[in-house]
Amino acid sequence: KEITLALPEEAFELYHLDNGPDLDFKLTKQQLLDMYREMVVIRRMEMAADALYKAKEIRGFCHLSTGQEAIAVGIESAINKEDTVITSYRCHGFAYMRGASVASIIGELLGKANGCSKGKGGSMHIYTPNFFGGNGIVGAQVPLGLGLGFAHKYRNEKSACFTLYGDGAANQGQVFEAYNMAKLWDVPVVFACENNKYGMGTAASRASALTDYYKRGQYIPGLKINGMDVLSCYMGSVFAKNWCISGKGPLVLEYETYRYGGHSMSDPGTTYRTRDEIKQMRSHHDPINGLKARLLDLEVATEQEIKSVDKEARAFVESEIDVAHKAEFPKATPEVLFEDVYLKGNEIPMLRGRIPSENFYFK
Amino acid sequence: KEITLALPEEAFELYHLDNGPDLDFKLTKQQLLDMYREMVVIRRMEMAADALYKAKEIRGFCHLSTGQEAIAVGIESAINKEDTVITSYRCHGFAYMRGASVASIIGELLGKANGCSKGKGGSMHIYTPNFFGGNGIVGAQVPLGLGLGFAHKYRNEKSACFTLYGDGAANQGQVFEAYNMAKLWDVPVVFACENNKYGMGTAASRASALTDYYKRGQYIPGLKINGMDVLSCYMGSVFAKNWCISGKGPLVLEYETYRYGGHSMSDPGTTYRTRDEIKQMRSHHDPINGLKARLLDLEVATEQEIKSVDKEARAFVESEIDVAHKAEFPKATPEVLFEDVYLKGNEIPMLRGRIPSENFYFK
Amino acid sequence: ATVTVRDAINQGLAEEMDANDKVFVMGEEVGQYQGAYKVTRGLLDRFGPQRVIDSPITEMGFTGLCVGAAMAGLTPVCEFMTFNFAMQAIDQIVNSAAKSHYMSGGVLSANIVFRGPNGFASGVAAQHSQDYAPWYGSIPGLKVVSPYSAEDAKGLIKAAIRDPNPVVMLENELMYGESFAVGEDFHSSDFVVPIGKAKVEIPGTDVTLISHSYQLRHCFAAAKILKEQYNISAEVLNLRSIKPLDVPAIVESIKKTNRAVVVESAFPGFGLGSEICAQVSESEAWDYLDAPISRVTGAEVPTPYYKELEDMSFPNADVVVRAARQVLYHEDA
Amino acid sequence: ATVTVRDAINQGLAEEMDANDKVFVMGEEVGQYQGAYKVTRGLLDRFGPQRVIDSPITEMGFTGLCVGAAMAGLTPVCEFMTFNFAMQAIDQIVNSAAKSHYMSGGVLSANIVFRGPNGFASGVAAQHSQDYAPWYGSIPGLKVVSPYSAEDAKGLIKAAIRDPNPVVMLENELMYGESFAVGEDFHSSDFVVPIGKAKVEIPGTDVTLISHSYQLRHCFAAAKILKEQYNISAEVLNLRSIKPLDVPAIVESIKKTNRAVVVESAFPGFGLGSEICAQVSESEAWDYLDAPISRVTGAEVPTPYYKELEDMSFPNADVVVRAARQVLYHEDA
Ligand SMILES: Cc1ncc(C[n+]2csc(CCOP(=O)(O)OP(=O)(O)O)c2C)c(N)n1
Ligand SMILES: Cc1ncc(C[n+]2csc(CCOP(=O)(O)OP(=O)(O)O)c2C)c(N)n1
Ligand SMILES: [Mg+2]
Ligand SMILES: [Mg+2]
Repeated sequence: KEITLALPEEAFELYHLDNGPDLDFKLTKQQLLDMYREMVVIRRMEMAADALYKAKEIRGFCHLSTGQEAIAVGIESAINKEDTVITSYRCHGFAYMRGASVASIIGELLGKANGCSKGKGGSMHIYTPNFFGGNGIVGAQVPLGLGLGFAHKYRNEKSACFTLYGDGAANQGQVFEAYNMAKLWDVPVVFACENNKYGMGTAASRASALTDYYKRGQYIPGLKINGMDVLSCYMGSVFAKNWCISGKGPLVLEYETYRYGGHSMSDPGTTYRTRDEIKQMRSHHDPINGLKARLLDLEVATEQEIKSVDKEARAFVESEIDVAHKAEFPKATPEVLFEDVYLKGNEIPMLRGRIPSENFYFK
Repeated sequence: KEITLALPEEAFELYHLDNGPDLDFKLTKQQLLDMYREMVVIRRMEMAADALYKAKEIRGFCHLSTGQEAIAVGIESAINKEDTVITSYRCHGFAYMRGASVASIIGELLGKANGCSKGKGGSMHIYTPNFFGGNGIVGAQVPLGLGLGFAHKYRNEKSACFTLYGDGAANQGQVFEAYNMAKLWDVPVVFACENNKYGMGTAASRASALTDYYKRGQYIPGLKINGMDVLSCYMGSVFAKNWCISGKGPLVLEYETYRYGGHSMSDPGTTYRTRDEIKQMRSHHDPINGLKARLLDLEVATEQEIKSVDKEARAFVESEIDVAHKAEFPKATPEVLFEDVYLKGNEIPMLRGRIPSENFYFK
Repeated sequence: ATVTVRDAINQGLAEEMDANDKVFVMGEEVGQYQGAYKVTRGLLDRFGPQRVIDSPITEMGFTGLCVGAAMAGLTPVCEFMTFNFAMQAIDQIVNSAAKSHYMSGGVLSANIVFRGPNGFASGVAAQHSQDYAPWYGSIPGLKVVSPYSAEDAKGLIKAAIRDPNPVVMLENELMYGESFAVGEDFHSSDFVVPIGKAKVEIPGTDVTLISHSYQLRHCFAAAKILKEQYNISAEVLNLRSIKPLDVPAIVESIKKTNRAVVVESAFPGFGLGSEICAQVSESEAWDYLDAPISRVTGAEVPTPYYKELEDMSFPNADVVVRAARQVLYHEDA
Repeated sequence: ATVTVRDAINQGLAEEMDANDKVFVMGEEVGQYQGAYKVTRGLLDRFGPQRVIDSPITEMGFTGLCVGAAMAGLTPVCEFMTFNFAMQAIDQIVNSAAKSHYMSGGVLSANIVFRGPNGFASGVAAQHSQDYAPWYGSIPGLKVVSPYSAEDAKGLIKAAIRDPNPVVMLENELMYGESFAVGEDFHSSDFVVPIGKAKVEIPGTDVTLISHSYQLRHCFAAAKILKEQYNISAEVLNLRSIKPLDVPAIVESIKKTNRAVVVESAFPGFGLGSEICAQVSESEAWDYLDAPISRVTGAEVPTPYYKELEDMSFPNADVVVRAARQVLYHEDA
């Protein structure tokens, strides 16, 4: 049985578009509960990462998407497995939605052999079929995403690439190079800016002369989406995908969102914004609470049902983390160290170690 | 005595500007004749370079600005020596207008010691005070120009930097990075696109999703200027300089122009456009003929006077080329080869030659 | 019959495009203009604008596009008008293409070729003549080839396209027009030169001249002079690949000749000569060396424009001869 | 009292900004955020937003801006959050900054410093841990320094700012928090460490350990082990500058010890070890070598994330000890 839903006008703002996404649509109860659950899973997973980082089980950089869960969930609900997605280092939620298990994501963070990248990539470099990471160089994923879209077109696939980047990344020149080529050649790529208001410690307005990120394609139509509402994210993403696969070329999206935590685990996240600002967002705009309230409001689900989803999700994440914890670390052998520099069977004869006695030869 | 001049409405197109340049203005006869002469000098100089290249006296790449003379002349007439200018490899005309002698420009092309760069730079690398080249990497001069403008502002100078780039270069990502910073910090930089319709063999519309280059600053106002009319170039440039020094930040200009010759001397320039197109531009839009016609029309000068300017300019260029021809080549010694890698007195102790016996030591 | 290097690459590209419709060519002026140096001549006509794509002048962007397309399973040939311009895109080559297979634990891969002219060209001055062999050669995850002859050129471009790893092919503008005799098998669509194998171009016994691409010409000329004027028998080794370096071939040659000169057009520091010097000192050939390995390099200057200064900045036969005689301890060299 | 490397750089920057109002600092998060690694802490408050400028994340653009401002006579200190990100801007560093003085026959110059952390850092994986010393070290027109201690850091940043040439300063994140005892003169605003001079940190007689920046720690630890466990006296040479390399200091040391180990965190190929190997073979020290120079380098892999694999990818004291014992021909090393 389908539930009739309605989004407010303010869910979207249009740029060079005659019509935006439908405001009225239907979803089943199961679909809605799934969205809810996935957001909770992501939140729980990120919270676990936070704790594991603090326990020094995760090394290096670790960027969490707490607060931004609606975007990954909204997009994935709108696309299918043939579509492609690429993002920056803030990638755990997307990796999960694309099909990576929580165990394999947390495993990667812990450096385990069961990790998505066998422990070689860490938090910033997570991949799964048709999810191309997890990229550490700000902005570099945007032309890569254009290339993924190019491949869809080259193969005449009815698919699109969702290419995510931040408000900070939006100033990188290669983003504009990608816009230009996408428009010139009508590449089915959705340029999807997650505007979480800050690039590290820099507020959007201190880094961008124009903070309407959905307009920055200039000659590419754009759509601003309430990124704190998963249904808006869903309908906006449906619109974007349809736009692309109908041959209209690229579209620029801005998901307006907020990052609850610091930029990465080493940033307390409180020196460049007020605690009050964070509190406001958490209490009034949280995507999980927001969907919950709507479900209750529409009487789609009871408080009890939702609680049990919460509980199940929590238990699920915990058991996945348990799997990750129990997984083996990679073997610290030359065979493992030197594996994957080149493709199997196409290696170069020798890779040098730190000293010649550590040189590794492929047979 | 000042002559009253009027430009047609079509001389300019505005983008996000309330008012454009004045259409009515005055110049003295001398100023007009000077503009005329300078365009003729540049044309003659470029023609000489063409001949010298064909005579194999010029090596490597050589990019001529024949057809585009009005831009260099119009800009220089509008600014003063404290302002700064930077452009790409198509730089001879600008270098001349900024104060480099024809002898030193042609000298550089011939690889002579009297050349602007002592024969070390060649056609693409020509500099003179407050003219910063002459840059061989497409687009790289744009952030450099932003930096020149930044320095004006840093020093509280009432000056601006004119940063020139082509329609092809306009797609480079670093141009957009420069736009953004210029606008964020109100840098007095004029982003001046010379749209000569082609980037090498690629028509503008095959490379740019939006060929209104004056609009590509998006959030920066823009002005399109008839680049084949020196008076439009002059008034447009006056407007741009005033805009910047009045603290309004950057401006994007598009000088619509045409390159008569090939991209460089190795390009016949006829495979990607019709001969008819070139002929049309030459016969109906030539900037030199255009000004001449106007001078005659307004009875500012007689056919005879103009002929004598032509003659003088021609003789001048010839005598300058003579100077260049007679100039010495650099001494092919290690002292000269290794000079200018580092600043005098701040060298590193030794620069390596091709083999150790050629190593050069600074005392 | 002879074949130019230009036509050899062109033929290699066309054959691989014929054989595999995942292969496409992208770069500035590769299509309508037929290539800035005409290497891609005729490909647009033959394979159409879907597969031969003129890009805007946006090196970082179109390189990233090609890498992304490769990750999606296509096989891009990404042309740089020269490798000088690839410096704007080097992050995409190194961080996105070369490192991704490893960072992803083998999940991602990029079957892509980056190609274009590299190093010295005549009269083009400092921004247009850098030799990037050492930079790319240092990156794990990349393979780097550098053809000299028409056979090298065709065989290596085909090998590069077929290799599932990212491969950088460093060509040289001055070689495009050079003609070479080719063997019977050259015109076969299976003609491939294996990546990582050097070729003894001239066998010799007294000194090994090691080089790649354009600089080999000086080695050939030097070998002739050495033979004719000094009765020195020089072995000329064409590296063909920069990464991997064919160290076994270098070692073998040095064990025979006991002396070596490395000739390159890159800046002297951190170059091919340095690397070979170090590799040999770690090999069994070390004990066979009768003199330290000699490096003939570009001079330590941004390339000057004026011909005679430019001449002083790059290797030539005379300098190679001097270097060879120096490692043979000729007093007057 | 001791001073951290972070504070030493900070102090050097502040002093030069005090002394010369042409000096400004630009980079990502250098102002309000006080620097990603807090190196520029307090500078915004002290010198204001005109001179301490937070840039957008546009490496190519802000680097070009800084180079242009330098050409106009200002003295920018251009901070990269790490040198990995400078790869996006390397064209501006090499083609615009390093080559312009030469290309212009001395007309243009750029008194500019490019600085930031370089090389290995913990757990940051392949895109965030490359060591660029060899690349920058190969470019004529650039000077390249790489501090180890607080004295190095303060003295070299000041020297770099005062040097009218473009200078690259390669720092290391793991060193920022390290404290060092400093001399009396350290706090003088005239405290400068000359570019191009290496420093013998520990004198020794049996083997020279040559390194820079963070990797020197392994040399110190190795020297201790070598002394205590093997009675080997190691001399430790802190290069301080990568370009120019202080070859005379290397030669002098080798003439004494007859053996050398170069320790670096870069990929093995075309690295510092290779370059020193070649330079020494061209010097009088060649005849003093009792063993080939040993290279201790990063392993030939994009940096893996997992700690134990990462550990296998970079030098440590044990590996340096092994290398030192190998050049001393200890059979069991
Ligand atoms: C080219 C480059 N420059 C700088 C960095 C360092 N850095 C990592 S994330 C980041 C901020 C990016 O902000 P934004 O794009 O808004 O994404 P968010 O972190 O908010 O998701 C910076 C400066 C980098 N990784 N790559
Ligand atoms: C980064 C870079 N890419 C490519 C080139 C080769 N190239 C030189 S000029 C040019 C065309 C530039 O066209 P445009 O900007 O329109 O300037 P125009 O030549 O028309 O004045 C190209 C592709 C280069 N020099 N630098
Ligand atoms: Mg952000
Ligand atoms: Mg043009």
